[in-house]
Amino acid sequence: MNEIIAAGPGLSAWLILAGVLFSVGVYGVLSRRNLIAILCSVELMANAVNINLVAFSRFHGDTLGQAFALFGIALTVAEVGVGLAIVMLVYRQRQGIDIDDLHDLLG
Amino acid sequence: MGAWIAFLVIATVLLVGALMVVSARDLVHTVLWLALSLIATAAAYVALHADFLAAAQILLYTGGVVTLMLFAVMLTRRQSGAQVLIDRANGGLRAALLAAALLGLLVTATVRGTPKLVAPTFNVDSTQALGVTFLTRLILPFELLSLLLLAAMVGAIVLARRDGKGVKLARLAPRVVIGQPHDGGEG
Amino acid sequence: MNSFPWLSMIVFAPLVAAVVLLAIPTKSRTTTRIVAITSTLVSLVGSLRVAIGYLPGGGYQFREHYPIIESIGINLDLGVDGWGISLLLLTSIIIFAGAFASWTLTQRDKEFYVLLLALVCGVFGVFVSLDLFVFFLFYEIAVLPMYLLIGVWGSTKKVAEAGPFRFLFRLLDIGGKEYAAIKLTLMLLTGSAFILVGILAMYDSAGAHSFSIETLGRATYPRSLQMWVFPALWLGFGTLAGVFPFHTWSPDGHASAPTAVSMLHAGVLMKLGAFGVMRIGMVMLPQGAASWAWVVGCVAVVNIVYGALAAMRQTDLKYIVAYSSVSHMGVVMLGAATMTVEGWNGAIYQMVAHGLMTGLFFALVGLIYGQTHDREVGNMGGFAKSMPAVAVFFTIASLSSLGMPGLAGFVAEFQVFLGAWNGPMPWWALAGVLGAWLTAVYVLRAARRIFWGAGPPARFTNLSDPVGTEWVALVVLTACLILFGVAPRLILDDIDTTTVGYLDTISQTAPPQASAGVRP
Amino acid sequence: MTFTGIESLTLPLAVLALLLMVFLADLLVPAPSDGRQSDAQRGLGALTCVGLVGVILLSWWMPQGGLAFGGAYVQDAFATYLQRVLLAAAALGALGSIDHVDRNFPSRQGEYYLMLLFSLLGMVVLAGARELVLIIVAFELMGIPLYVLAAMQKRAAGGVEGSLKLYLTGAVSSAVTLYGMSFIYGVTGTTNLTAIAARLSLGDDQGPLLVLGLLLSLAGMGFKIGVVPFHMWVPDTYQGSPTPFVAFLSVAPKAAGFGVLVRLFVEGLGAMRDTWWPIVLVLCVATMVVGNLFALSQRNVKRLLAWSGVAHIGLMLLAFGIATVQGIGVLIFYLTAYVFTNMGAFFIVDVVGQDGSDDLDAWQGLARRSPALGGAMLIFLLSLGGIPFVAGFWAKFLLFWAAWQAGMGLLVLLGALLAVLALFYYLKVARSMFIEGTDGPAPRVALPTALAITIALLGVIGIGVYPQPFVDAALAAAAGLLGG
Amino acid sequence: MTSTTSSADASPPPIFPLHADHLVLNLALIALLLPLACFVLLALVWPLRRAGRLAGWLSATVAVISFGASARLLMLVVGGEAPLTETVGWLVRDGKVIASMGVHIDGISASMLAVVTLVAACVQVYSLGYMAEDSLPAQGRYFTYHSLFITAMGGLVLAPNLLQLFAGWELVGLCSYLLIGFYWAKPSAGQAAVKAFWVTKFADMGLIVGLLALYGATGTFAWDAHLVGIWATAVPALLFMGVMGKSAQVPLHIWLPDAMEGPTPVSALLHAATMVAAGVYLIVRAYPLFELAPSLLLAMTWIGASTALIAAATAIVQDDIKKVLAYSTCSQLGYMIAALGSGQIMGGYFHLTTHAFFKSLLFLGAGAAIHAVHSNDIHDMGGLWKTTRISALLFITGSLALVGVPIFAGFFSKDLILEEMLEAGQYVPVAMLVLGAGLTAFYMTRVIVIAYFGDAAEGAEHAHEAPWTMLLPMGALGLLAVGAGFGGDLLATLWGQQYHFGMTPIGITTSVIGLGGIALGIMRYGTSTWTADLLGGLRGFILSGPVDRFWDSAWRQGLLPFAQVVGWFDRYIVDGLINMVAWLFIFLADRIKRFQTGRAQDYVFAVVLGVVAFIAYGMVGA
Repeated sequence: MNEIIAAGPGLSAWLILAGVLFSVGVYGVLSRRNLIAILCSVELMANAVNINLVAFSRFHGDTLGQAFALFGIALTVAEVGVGLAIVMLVYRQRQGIDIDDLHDLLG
Repeated sequence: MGAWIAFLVIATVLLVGALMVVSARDLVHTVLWLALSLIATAAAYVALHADFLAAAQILLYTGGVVTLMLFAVMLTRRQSGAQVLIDRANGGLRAALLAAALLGLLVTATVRGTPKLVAPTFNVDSTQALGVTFLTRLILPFELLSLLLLAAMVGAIVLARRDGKGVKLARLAPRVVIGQPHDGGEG
Repeated sequence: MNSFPWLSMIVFAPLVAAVVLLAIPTKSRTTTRIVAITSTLVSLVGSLRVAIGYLPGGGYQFREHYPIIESIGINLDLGVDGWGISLLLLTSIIIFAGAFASWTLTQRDKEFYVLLLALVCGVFGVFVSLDLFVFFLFYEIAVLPMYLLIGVWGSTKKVAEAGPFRFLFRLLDIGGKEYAAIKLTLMLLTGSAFILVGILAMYDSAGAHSFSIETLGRATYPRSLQMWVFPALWLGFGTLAGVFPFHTWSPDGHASAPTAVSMLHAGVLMKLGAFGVMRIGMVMLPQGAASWAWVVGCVAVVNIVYGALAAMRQTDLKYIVAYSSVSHMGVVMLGAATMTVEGWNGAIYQMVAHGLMTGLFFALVGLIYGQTHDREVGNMGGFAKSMPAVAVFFTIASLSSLGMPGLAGFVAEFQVFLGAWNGPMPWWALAGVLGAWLTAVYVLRAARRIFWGAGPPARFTNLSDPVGTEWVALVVLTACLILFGVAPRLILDDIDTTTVGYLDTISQTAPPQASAGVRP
Repeated sequence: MTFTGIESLTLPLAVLALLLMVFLADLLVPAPSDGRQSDAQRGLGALTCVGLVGVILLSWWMPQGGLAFGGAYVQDAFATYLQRVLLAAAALGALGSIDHVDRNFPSRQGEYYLMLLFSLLGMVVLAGARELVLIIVAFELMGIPLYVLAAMQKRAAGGVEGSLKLYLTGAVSSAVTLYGMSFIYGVTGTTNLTAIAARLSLGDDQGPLLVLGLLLSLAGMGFKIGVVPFHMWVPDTYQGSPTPFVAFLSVAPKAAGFGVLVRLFVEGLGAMRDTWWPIVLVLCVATMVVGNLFALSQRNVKRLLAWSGVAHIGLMLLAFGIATVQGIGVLIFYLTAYVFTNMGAFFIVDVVGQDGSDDLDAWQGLARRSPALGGAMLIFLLSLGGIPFVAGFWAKFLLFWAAWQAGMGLLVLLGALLAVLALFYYLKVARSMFIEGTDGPAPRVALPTALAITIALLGVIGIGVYPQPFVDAALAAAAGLLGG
Repeated sequence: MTSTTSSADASPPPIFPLHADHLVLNLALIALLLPLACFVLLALVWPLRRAGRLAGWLSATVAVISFGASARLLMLVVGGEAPLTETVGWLVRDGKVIASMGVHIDGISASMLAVVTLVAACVQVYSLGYMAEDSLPAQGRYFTYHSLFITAMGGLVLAPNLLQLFAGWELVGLCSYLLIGFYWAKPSAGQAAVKAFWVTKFADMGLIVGLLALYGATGTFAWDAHLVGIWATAVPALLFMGVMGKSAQVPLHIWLPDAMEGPTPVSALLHAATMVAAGVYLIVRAYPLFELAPSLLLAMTWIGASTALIAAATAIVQDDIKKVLAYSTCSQLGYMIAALGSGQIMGGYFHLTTHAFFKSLLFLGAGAAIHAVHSNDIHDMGGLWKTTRISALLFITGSLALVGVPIFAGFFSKDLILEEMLEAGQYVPVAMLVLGAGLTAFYMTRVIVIAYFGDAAEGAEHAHEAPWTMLLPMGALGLLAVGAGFGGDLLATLWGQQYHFGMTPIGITTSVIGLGGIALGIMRYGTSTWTADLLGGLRGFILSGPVDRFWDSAWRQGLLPFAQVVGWFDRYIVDGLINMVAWLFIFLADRIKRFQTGRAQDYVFAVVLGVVAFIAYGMVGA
């Protein structure tokens, strides 16, 4: 126990943190009704992934993971940008961004 | 010891922020809680010796994404208002169970399988090394990334741009017929 | 080897005609028919040429070889033996007659001929393919156009709602032409799924990286493989051959189909199934066949008797003929199941005989229906007065179907019975004979109710004998029925040589116990 | 680390050049003020199409087999084959879109083709990507324009809804993919597929985290190609989006997605096939069954084709899962056939749907109103159903052939039986066209669309009648991948 | 692939061996093929056929020529010409001929051919007059069928093996069907035609199986094959089943009375003289097979005797003159079968010959009567003696021959049968046959008394004597009915047997009983005062038709309902199950649609669910 404490948070601690964050994000995506809130939850998931990458990078002692995470950040930004544009489109069409209102296509 | 404290603080802030993101009733609060989470993440990057990344996180995310989100909230709150419903009927429980299952599995996998890696003690100049990585082996994805951002930008503009007349369609009936010819009149 | 690609000519002449029909912008009925009939005539002449030019002694002749995907052993490999010749002749005769039988079609005739010719190409292809894959390919081509042919040009028949599944009738529109069309297509293609599996199993097991029937035929397959591949092929091909209980597409399909399609389908297509069971299933998987022969035979017996009894119950003229096909295809399968020379000769001969006979039947039914717009036998009577020639032809077809000596049906059935008597289970022959009697009961009953009795009911005015081109189908088919009934050795010698060749191969490869049914 | 091998990037660069040309052209062409499109703008589609044809031709003159940027990208035979398929799909898609864009959103001509090319660029890179980071970036480059394209018809309620569904599942899936890749990187310490393969071949214990990474990546990729249970966006998005785009969406991302799957799971994680194979098997069965069952009751032709597409993915997944030379060869051959078949079918859907309805009722009597369209659609349907002498037949047959030799007998039987089920709903369309309905005026077919349909038709029939060169090329490409 | 290539030399040359100098063969072929040519000509050249009269004359001429050829052939054979067989291969198996077609000429076939062609020629000439009132196309059709019949019967008679005999057998059955149904517009004719076909075909199942068994046991269809074991009994027994149908033995005789729906000359030719005798001919021909089965022979004796008695008893109560004759035919065929069963081939065959003459004469006579009054009912004919004396005389001649009054043909053959059977110790059957002879005398007397001497019926007063075309053949047959009995020696020569005629006790007894029957008949029907109905009870029972009722209920309550059940089962159960499968898919497809809810979050849920499932699998597996 002491060793663990002395060694500082190990890789698995960071991974678990990322895992929890990812799960929370998933929960958000599945349970929120507002599209923007859902996008926020997606952000959480993306962050969890980045923490994962950086943690691995740290423990491998290389920068590859960091670079990967940087790509991840950029990708998420791009995604969110387009996502918000779609949300705006939805809003303009329906004067609302409640995801439950969008189920015209089904079956 | 100090590392643990830092970790726990960061983790606590991060998770509390995250939980608030998925549960806050006010949309603006949601976005702000997200900002907090993102900043906590940046702190985590620092703790993991990824300084450049932390900076990028603050700049890109907190500066860019959160702002965008706030704009979006402002633009769309006319009808929906600040208060938003969180749970769909039964959806919340279902989502919680599934997320819990996911979490359990992820933790199990992590606990069982995390490789025995020890963080090197020497302090690399991570920013410089990062730059080298970017411009050598990752140059191709890097170039492609620029194109991706361009594409996303163009795409977002295409979608968000209001077309000339700005006719608002009433909410169409379910099973609406797609591709009405009168749509061609716009632009 | 041979200078002129006769087989290609036979197979692809209809396809070329179909393409030509698509290409020419004519709306002229006559032009359409001339193109179609010319192509069938070309095939007919080609078939005759091949039949005459086939040298005694057996083996595949008129070989042709074109690569398709050589790297995995798929080639367009053509050739005929005695069996192929017989069925080639049958097909070309039927389609020649069928093209004439559709002469009076008025609605969307060009499309009709295009589909019909595409279908015929497939049928020819199956009979001359020496590549198992191409065999399968043509097989599928032959099955599919049927959907539209029945769906577009077919007729609908109200079926009384009854039985434990009565709730299905309205749901599935049972009795409708679309129902019949889709049922036929799906059932047959379900069968072909099993065929595909069987073919792949054989290809893989032979390990020769070739689909050539000869190459695969030389391979010996492990008994365990044969034990399940043979039933798969039997089920697959058997569905098309109308094997009980997968025959139910046949009555509805044949009853709904337009004349030429019924002729071709009952006359030729069902033979594809039986031909497949024999040529692929039995010849190539002799151990499996010998082990399962008793099942094949017993089911065939069920087919014969059951089909005949069901036919007896029908009141719709087309259903009677359709069920008679189920019964008669049972005779073919019975002959196949015997694994004797007589049985196999008889089975192939029965394919020809039944093809001609049922083709004639459907041509006649088409003529009758074309004038009465009613197929209910109970509403008819005394038609011999206004259509004596039809009555005569119908009687001849009936006689052939009940096995009257002098007509092709007898030659075939008698040989099958001989084979059955000498086969693994002699009692099969008894059932076969009983079936022939039941056939006499229902066909003559039908003939009496349609043609005999006091003059036609008042609502059927203006009935008349065939006119003009309508005669061609009737005369050609009847002539062939009599010709093959009187002089069976016109084709029997070639069939026999081929059969003996196959059975020799089987008895060499199969252990003696497995080939118990084969007479030394 | 060298910069050598830039010449290996000829094809992506050519696409980029074309993209920039279109971009510039769009910028330079004066926007019409009166709301009508100018002829010059209308020419953008033609430019795209012609340019893509040029790129395809270029693919026969460019250097082959080279590595670029330390092995991040490889221009091997597999990549080239796949890229040709992708380029063909894009060229066909552009051609088929010209009329639709003109009719429905003439003011967004430039953007439409630009997005198409962006997506294509991502796909083209994907085909040769051997680096996780490159893969994920290219994946997104492929994906993001698709969200935009799906919503291109902004006024149509369905378009936006479809786009949103695509976007949401897509965003979650990319997060999942990225998460998975983070584990792969974390366990192996590298992102280069060749290096990963080398590391795995040492025989180290792979550990649960690598398995986790692998499975998460598989799930994320599964979204793009529409594998059950990640498929649910497919019918909705197809129904809502502009039809010619759907034609493209229904084939090109699938081809690229399968390309990545092959790179990642066969080239990179081939040593772990025992781990992912059972899952792929289950997915394959589930996808085939679900796709076919859901398609059975559809009355909207676009949805019907969408579900049938899901079913086809199930079959392709089988080919992928076999992971033999035959399997991979058949996979890319299948994709080739599928491109022509599915795109052709969707173009006709577009023509018929221009009256406003994709319902089966709108198809009644098509064969009589326009025999050519009816006949062409019939052939596409038959190809989808796997009926002889059209491309789809060979695809399906060769797939079963390969699967059988890999010992997947029962799956072959299942696939063959489901193909029969599939025929039921394909024939439903045929029934509407040929059996029902009456005469009437033929639907208007614009020249570019007609051309696109004709090309697709020629492709379907051409491959059907003479498949040998395609099959041989596909098998050779696969052999190069697995042998080398 | 094929190893057997030597098929060519094993088979005979394919062209029929017509030798210009081979008179026997050529005569047989003329007798056989000339009618065939006539048939083909009439069948194909419809103007000729529809011309009617011309077709009739042509056909009749051909029949006469055919008879001429047969007669000459018979003379040659009597003159000691050796038996001859010429065949051509018909069916092959493994390159060898297993069944051939051709002609086999020996005493039996030559004599039978002569009988057949003679009666056929007579009947055809007769028909020229009898059918004159029918429409011309109908006449053409009639003679076309007749030509076919001669060919078929000739093929049967000259068959070199049982298979060809069977082929001819079926073809004559076909002619019978066509000719019974000649008046197809009449519903009863149609029913009678199909009934005849069904019943005989039913019996033929035995015949076919017999052939199969014969082939299975010996590999040939030869009638002189040597059978052992169970097949020695089974094969002839199966063949005999066919005989029972064709030769109308109880209980398969039911079709014959109905067959009288056909024109009377048809009844004379097919259903009295020749076709129905084919069964007897088959047994005679295949006697080498039958004699190996003593138990079968015994059964044949009893069946024949029973038929003779029952049919004769039934004939008593018939009012239709043709039905009387039909039952009489059954009865007489019973005599023949009984004789053959007792091993008396000669006797049976002799009776066949004489019966052919006198029974066809009787039918033609009946035909003349019917022709005169346009009714079959004997009560409508009363007093025909006055108007149609020649034909009445001829009818009475035939009756006497049938009854077996000495000097007349029937006497000799019947006497021979009874005598030989008695010698063989078949006492009970002989008693039955003798009783049958008495009944025969009674019912023939009844017919004659009522039809020719009874109270003049209305139609009979204006009746005309038949034309010469009808009387001439009747006369010829009348001569034979009187004189054929003396041909026993000739027949015996052909048979290679000795035949002595002598008045024996049984002959005398029979004659006496016959005369008694005549007397009884005259008493019963000649005087109107005697009204006591001796046979009242029997009459009711016979007219109720117990055998017919049995078959009728087997048809109506057995086969037809069973077919109904099978058809129903197929439509609603077998097909229902298959439809059910289709419905299951449709139902399932409809139900699962609800899982595609249209809600994006559900889609994401599915994605995550998939992910969770993946990981769960990975964790379990790893």
